[in-house]
Amino acid sequence: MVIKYFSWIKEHIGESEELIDIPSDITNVDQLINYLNEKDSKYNLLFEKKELIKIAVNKTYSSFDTKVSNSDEIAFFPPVTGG
Amino acid sequence: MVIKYFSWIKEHIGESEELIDIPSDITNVDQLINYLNEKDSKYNLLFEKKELIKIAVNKTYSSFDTKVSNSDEIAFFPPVTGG
Amino acid sequence: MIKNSPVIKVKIQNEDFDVSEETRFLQQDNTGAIVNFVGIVRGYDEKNNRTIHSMKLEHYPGMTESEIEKIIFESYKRWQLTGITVIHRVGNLKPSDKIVFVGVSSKHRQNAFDGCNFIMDWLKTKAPFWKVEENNNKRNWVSFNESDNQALKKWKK
Amino acid sequence: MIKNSPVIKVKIQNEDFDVSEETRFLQQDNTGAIVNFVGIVRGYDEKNNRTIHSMKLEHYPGMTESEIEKIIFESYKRWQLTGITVIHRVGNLKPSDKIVFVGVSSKHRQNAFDGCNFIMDWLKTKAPFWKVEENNNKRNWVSFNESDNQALKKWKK
Repeated sequence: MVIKYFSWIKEHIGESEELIDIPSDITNVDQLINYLNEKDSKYNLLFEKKELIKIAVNKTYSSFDTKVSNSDEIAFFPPVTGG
Repeated sequence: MVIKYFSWIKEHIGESEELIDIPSDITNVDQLINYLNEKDSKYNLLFEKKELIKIAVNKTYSSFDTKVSNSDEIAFFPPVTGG
Repeated sequence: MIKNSPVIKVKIQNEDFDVSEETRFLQQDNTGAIVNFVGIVRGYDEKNNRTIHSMKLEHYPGMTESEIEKIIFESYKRWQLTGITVIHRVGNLKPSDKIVFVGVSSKHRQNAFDGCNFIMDWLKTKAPFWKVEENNNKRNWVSFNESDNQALKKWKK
Repeated sequence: MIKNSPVIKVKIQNEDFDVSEETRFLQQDNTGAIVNFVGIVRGYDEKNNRTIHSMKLEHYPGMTESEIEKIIFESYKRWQLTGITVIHRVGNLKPSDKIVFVGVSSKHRQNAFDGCNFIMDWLKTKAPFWKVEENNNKRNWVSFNESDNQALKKWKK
């Protein structure tokens, strides 16, 4: 699985992109966040600011219950500020 | 008094501008139109299409009861179609 | 650094205008948004189902400028614009020619959209311009469009 | 002569753009109205009361383009536009730099005003771009403006 981070989330996590192998019992975004949160404290932010963070699965806006697998590209980012 | 005509009113009247001396008992636009209408049949249009014609006195939108005198510039034109 | 009075330009001319140049003119120190409207002469009159080869625009010198200035003043008061430009071409024009430019700038985007839209709607109903369409040897004075009066309703406060 | 499908351009780039050139691109045979929005980097952050020396924009390649295309498709269906262009700059920008261009063309003016305004409002809330303001040695990620969510309400059918 590719996980991408943008804006201040990227700076907090310390990388813009990671390759992670997730166990097969992780099947949606919510489970993925819990899994990362237990794995390393650098991911606590994703867990703590859950309601503020936008999620994309395969470059499409998604939600906590969107299905994910190891072949997907996930992105976490703050609300957008272009224009 | 200067009277100006624009668009199809100008073509109907046959001139874009006229200098006319009006009698002192003509004091508003409505009286002016009646006066012209009696003077020459070329002005009948102004009388017949009264409700369709826009009036300006001294380059400001005006109405039938706007006061006029020999020192004013009057204009008759159809609804505008710029833009 | 912050200018409080807007830059304003009103031109009635036969010459074409340059949209980039007009956009630059509207940009002030505190400008965050610019909205430009460009009107184009269309080569087909749908209402009367006929092709237009050329058109001629006439105006009422003096009154046209003063009516446009009234509209600009009203739009400035209502939307705190930082710049306002109205350029209207007159004389002979052909299909595809640009005919009118209305550009406004402001700090934030919605004021710029509304200010520009407001000016166009009022210009259409108040500024003394008249179009005559030419098609082979026929001349046809364009008639006022009632939908332009309807468009003004959205600006009732 | 009448084209039924609109011309469409979406660009994410560091380079500046030329408003005249983009206006010409939007003009089709049946175009009567073009509305352009140009966003400008402002040198002063009023919310936080500070001067901005420069800013940097990042985006999510692939997703940004696809979100913009969704907005464009929706605006085309709703207003029968004849042309739609979205250019958004990324990378380092300074105050007074142009940052975004949204231009649309249509037969009649109100569709062009509404289509352009609609695209800007949705771009502000959906297109993945993020701004970081730089002021001396401080970096400040710009936070989302709740008024941008409110702006979407006017597009409820």
